Amino acid sequence: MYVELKNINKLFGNFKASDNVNFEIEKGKLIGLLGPSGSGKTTILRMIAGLETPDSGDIFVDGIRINDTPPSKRGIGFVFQNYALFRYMSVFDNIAFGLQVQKQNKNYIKERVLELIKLIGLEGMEHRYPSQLSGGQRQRVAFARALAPSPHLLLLDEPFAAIDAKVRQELRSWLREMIEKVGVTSIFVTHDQEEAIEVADEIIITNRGKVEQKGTPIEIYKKPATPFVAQFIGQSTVYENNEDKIQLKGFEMIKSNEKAVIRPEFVQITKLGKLKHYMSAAEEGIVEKISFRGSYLEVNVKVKNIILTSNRSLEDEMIEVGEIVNVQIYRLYVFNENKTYLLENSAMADNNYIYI
Amino acid sequence: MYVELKNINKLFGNFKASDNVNFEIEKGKLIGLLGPSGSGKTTILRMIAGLETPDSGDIFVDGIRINDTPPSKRGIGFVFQNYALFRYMSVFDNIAFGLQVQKQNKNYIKERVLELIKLIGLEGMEHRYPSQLSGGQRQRVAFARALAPSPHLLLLDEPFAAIDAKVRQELRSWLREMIEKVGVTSIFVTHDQEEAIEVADEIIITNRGKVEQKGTPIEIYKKPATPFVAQFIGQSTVYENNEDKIQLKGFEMIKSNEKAVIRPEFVQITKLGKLKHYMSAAEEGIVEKISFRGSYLEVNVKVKNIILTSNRSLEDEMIEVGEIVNVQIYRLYVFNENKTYLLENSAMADNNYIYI
Amino acid sequence: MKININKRQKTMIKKRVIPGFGISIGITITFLTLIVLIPISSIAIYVSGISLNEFIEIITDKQVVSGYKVSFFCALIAALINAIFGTILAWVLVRYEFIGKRVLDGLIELPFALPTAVAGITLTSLYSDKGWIGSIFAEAGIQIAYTKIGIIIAMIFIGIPFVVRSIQPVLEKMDTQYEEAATMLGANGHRIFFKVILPEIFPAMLTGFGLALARGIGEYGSVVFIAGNMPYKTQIAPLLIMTKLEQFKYADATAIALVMLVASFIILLLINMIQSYVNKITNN
Amino acid sequence: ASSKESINDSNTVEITNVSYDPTREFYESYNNEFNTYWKEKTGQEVIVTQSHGGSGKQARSVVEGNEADVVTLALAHDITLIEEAGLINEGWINEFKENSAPYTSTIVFLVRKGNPENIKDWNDLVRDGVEVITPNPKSSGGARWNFLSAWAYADNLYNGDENKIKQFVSKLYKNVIVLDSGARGATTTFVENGQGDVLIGWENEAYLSVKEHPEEFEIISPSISVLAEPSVAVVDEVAEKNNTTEVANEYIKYLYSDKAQRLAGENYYRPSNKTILQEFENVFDLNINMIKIEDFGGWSKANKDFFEDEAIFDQIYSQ
Amino acid sequence: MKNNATKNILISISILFITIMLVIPLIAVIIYSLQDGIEAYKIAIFDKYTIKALQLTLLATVSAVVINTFFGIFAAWIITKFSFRGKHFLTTLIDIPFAISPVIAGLIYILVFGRTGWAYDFLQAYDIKIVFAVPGIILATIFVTFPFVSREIIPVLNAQGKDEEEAAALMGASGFKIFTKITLPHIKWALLYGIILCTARAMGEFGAVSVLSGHLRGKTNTLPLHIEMLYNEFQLSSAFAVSSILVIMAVIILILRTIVEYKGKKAGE
Ligand SMILES: Nc1ncnc2c1ncn2[C@@H]1O[C@H](COP(=O)(O)OP(=O)(O)OP(=O)(O)O)[C@@H](O)[C@H]1O
Ligand SMILES: Nc1ncnc2c1ncn2[C@@H]1O[C@H](COP(=O)(O)OP(=O)(O)OP(=O)(O)O)[C@@H](O)[C@H]1O
Ligand SMILES: [Mg+2]
Ligand SMILES: [Mg+2]
Repeated sequence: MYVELKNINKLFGNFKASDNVNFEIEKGKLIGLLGPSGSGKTTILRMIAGLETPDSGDIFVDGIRINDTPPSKRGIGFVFQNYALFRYMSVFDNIAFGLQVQKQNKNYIKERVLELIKLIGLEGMEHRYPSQLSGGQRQRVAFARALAPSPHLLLLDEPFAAIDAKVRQELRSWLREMIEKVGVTSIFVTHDQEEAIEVADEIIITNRGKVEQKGTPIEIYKKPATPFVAQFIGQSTVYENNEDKIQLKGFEMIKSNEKAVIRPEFVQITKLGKLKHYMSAAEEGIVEKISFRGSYLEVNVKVKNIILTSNRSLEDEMIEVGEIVNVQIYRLYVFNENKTYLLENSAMADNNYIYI
Repeated sequence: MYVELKNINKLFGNFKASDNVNFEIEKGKLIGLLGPSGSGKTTILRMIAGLETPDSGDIFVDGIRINDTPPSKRGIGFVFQNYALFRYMSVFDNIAFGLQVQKQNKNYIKERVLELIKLIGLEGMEHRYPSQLSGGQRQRVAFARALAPSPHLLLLDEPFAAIDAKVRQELRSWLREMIEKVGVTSIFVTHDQEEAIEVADEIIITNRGKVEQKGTPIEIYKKPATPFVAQFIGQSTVYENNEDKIQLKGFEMIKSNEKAVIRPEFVQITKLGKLKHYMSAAEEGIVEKISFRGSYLEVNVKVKNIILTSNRSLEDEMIEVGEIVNVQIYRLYVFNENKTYLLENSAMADNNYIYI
Repeated sequence: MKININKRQKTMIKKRVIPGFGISIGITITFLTLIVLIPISSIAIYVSGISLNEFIEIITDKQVVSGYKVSFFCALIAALINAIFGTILAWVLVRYEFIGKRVLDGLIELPFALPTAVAGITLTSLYSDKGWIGSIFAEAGIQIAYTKIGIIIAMIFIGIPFVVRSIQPVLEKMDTQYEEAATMLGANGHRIFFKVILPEIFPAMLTGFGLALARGIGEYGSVVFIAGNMPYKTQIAPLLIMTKLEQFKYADATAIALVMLVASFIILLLINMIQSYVNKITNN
Repeated sequence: ASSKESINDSNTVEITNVSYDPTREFYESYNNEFNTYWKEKTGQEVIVTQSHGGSGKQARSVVEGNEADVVTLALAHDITLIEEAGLINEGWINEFKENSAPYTSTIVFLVRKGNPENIKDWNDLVRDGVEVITPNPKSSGGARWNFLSAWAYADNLYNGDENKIKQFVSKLYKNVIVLDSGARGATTTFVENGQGDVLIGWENEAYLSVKEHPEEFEIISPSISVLAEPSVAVVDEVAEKNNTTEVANEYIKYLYSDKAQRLAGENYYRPSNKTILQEFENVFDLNINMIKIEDFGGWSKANKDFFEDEAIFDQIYSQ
Repeated sequence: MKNNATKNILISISILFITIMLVIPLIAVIIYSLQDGIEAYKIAIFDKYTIKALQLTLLATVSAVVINTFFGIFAAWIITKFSFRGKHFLTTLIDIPFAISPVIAGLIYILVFGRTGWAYDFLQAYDIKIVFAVPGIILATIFVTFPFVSREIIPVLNAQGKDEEEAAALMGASGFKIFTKITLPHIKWALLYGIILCTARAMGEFGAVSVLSGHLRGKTNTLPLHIEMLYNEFQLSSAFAVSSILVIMAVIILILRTIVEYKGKKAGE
């Protein structure tokens, strides 16, 4: 393992910002640290960089314990949330700074900086100052600056937080490509699940200073390990099976102290009577609302007093608000305080329990 | 028409921030002003509010020309981008401010404010200061404050810009519901097309100080009136039909000075050979990249050197990178400098030209 | 235990990422100690030489108390006037464009540069009932020089830069959106100022007010000429210190000085406390 | 101190004369005189560094470490304070002639031209409506003389009835409209800022004002005034340390020379040499009845009786 | 329209206030200084002792500015770039000289270094003179202008945050390099402004210096003290003539300040 955190704890006053954090990262991977605000993501990143000191626990990079290595000797690149570009230096000088500190040969510095400027696509802008760049361009410079001294590990704290929605989209793919090209092991922090899912090879989900789950985006999406993850990831309807027991067809075995999470893609809406298979498993529902969501429609449908959400392609046959439709629920996540499992619709298949 | 702007022009120095702006808004509608940064959205809003004065042109609200009415007398509510909540007043005092200005009866003020606090779901927080609220809560307070004096018209400048991705989603639906409940005519500014599409009844698209198009989200999405709108709305592949003429099956009539915009939902990917209809219209393509996008997959497929993007449900049969697939393109937008039209695949239907 | 502390210190030092902590704190504390702390502590040393009873007797002497009263009262009025005019000045300098604005702006620090004695002599000659300005007021039966009004004038003179320069940057940075928001809610200029702008600049006003007040209380050079120095009427506390020194009563002088020092300190401290309270409201 | 290195250089010698405020012109001329004299006598150049300020303040600075070789101050009391600090040997007052006071001065009234209030003597100052300017005796050494002169006048008038004397003085100070902290401030208040009808002040300062504004002011000599003896002394400890005892002594001794005495007269100080004083007969009013500090039991007693905290002067104001 | 009325009223109030409080005294100084004619003015200004006093004032000012700048930079660095216990206390301590009467400021040095002070014997032993000599004047001047530079740069550094410094430190830059390359450009104008204020205040300092100068003419008399002496010697117009030197210097400095501020604002954009 390239980066290893072992039993890391960190208190700020009485507040546990990191609570027995453990994880490992493979070389060359791009890792997303995802979690709600205040969950300790930045703290983890800053401890790896050496900007904070853990109260206990060990941090290994490439097999070497680096707890006592001063931050400037760790060979780690750091991209700050607000870039922290040197305002009074040109793009060139910003990127060259780390190399100049290393007292590199002048020609080499020039070559390397121009190469990086080319890489980030800012040729011809090397004499501009950060204030003369757009948000996205600044982000790129910050990235190049961190890469210049060829770090073994690149840490990025909310790299896209300060950027416009439209540009953010572009930058995500750009960053992903860049990191692949350079091949540097990277960890980036975000509180935007969409971002983490799109960009990262693997996601580490943090909550209240703890690591909740680590896995590829699809793993995390399809097999949430904890109730927190099940709710945090994906856009879901949470359905509580309480006193006024509402039984959904095929899910009669959900116990009364359990909650269920139903994702939009678990729900299929069909025009009434047009269903071909598993008619027995289908509920009837009434369409409450149809919202246009750019390239698809989001349909809210009420089934036995539960409002379910499903997505519908623009190419599918039109339905209208108030229409009665067939609703099939393929599966759902069930959880109580400490475990989560996926439950398949028993009316649609036979083997229905899959423990994760 | 409730709000009317007629031939509005506004210069900042030499810069045309508003260039002959004309539009009308029906009573009770929620309008989104959408456009790239610097396109003059805020300027329009501020002129309606009276915070800027147009160089020429007239603004009517409810049939009355308000150009010369001072802002404080226009009866317009304004929600600022950064909320501009009064930092030294509690939530209660912030919301009560506009009523106190009107010298309303104390009991009435109290009643009205508490009613609004309830409406925005912040019961029990009336004594907090803005700094003790989260971004989303501040947004709600700003909203309630603007609503308190019962304005005829509500203007919101990028109401969600400063809010976390996750919270933003929630707030969008919340705002939409609130405005529906209160029934106040509203205009909000955004540069995020997704936001405009989701929230607004009608969208006005601005570019370089001009109004490009006005219409419902679906109208704008389905029938872009100008090349700018076609490119700005939706996530599209732009395909330029230049010298090395690449002819897509069924779109041979595109002229060489025209560009084509292909939306992901115009593209259907099917496992090779599994296609049932219109086999003749299908191209073959090679899957370049599959990205997980939360509840669906985004597939990039290369057809005759053009990279097309299509979305694929998680429930569909899996495909892999490198796989050769059938690609059907239902339709596309064609545009040159001054007109846009939708072109249906001629191999799939007979009537193929639809001029808008 | 000892080892523990050492270890802790070690990690504390290591924790600092930005270099230069050691040398900076060293230099700061050395200079502070040499230039400020040691000399100031000598006051305490001197005062400790007298008994508590004597100390109380000195500082509650009728003349001394009246000196405090005159100094505090006049400084308070002057600081209040400065707070008002300083705010107007800062407002005008930040928000309006007019001819001569730069000159006006440039003049604000003049009282810093003019030796206090020169200022005192000049002000006295201007405001005495034979002076350019004083004669105008004299006709209305108002005497300025040699009265408390004169003292206040001198204190306004020396205090004005503190207020203007505290408020100006805050106003410059203040987002005009607050005003616009209030306008949109129908508020008039008056209400906007008192309800919205004033709270925003209040901490800065307070800082300027406090500094002007502290400076006014301690001011000697420019005030002593224009004050009539009549015991119980226009005799300021710093003059009493000088008088005591004249009589070689160091202990008395330092005792009076100590009270003034503590008073100034309390003013600064109060202001700091109010400010940190205000900061709590605004910065969570 | 390094600045005194020149002592070893036998060609120049440097001394510091800490004096009080309005003696600058006198000592400027005198230092030239003395330099010529000393050069003739020893071949050495004397450089005199002058310091001027309020007399009491100057005395204090010497006590606090201001290294004066000689002090030439307004009151004997100020020098006594230096003596008490151990810098000047006891008995300094008899070291030189005339109580170590080479020139004297007295207290007079300065009134506006034509004497509109018709002020002739002390009893005119207690009249209602007469506005008096005098400095505060607590902060100004000279102002103590003003107080004591008035006291002496009343003492004479009421034959020592202390209550009546007090009332008289009290009345006088009620007429004081500005109580400046120093003599110079009072003069400015009266002369430049036009306050008051009469200024009680030093004779030499009054002459300076009249010299500057001959059209505006007149000097009135009261019937009773004081014989102020500005005193001079060698600061023994400092002089010894600086090796300047000889020149310092000579510096003071030479103040009694005819030349120096005349110089004093020209600067409106009364020469202590009676013969030379007569030469200035048309300048100074020689008929004033002058009382001396000894009449009040010396400075220590006078200070204690009148100017200490809670003493008579404070009582006047706390009534 | 109503707005314009308010604007005009406020501008008028400001101009009136400044005129009465600042401009007229300034003009008065100049007029008084010339009332004996230009010749007398020249004589007063080119007097040997005036020039010496000017030299001493400049020496004290330059020393105070150098020391306070040096101190101010380190103090601002420590206060804005690090968190440590007692930071607030330290900040208040630095501000103390603002709140102390100049008379007391002078007195405290007498109490330490004077003949009756506790450090006197030590100083005598090494033959060091502090009070009633040039070092004391310099010390007092430093004291009264102590917080000027740090107070100007601390807010700027606070607003700037420490991200840039952290970024540079992560790359291994030395403290000196971080300061000169990254911090200094940020505080350049504020620093200059602080220096100018400090200069103005140091030049005009009277109270504290007066207490421990001893008024030795040509040795420990600064310009303000020289003015006082001239005044006390009934040389009113000379006193004002010499004051006018300070006034002119102040005006030059204030013009510089305005230029600096203007440039600073431009650079900040
Ligand atoms: N220097 C500090 N002193 C005290 N508390 C701190 C400090 N730094 C962080 N914390 C606290 O530790 C917790 C975790 O902070 P951290 O910055 O790691 O969260 P985060 O996950 O990065 O949040 P965000 O998404 O808001 O950036 C927060 O509650 C924060 O208030
Ligand atoms: N007060 C002003 N002075 C000069 N130019 C201005 C002013 N206000 C706006 N502009 C310019 O007018 C143009 C339109 O500005 P406006 O704020 O309306 O754009 P916007 O569409 O709201 O952009 P954004 O999405 O960035 O908020 C911009 O180019 C802007 O620079
Ligand atoms: Mg963070
Ligand atoms: Mg805008």
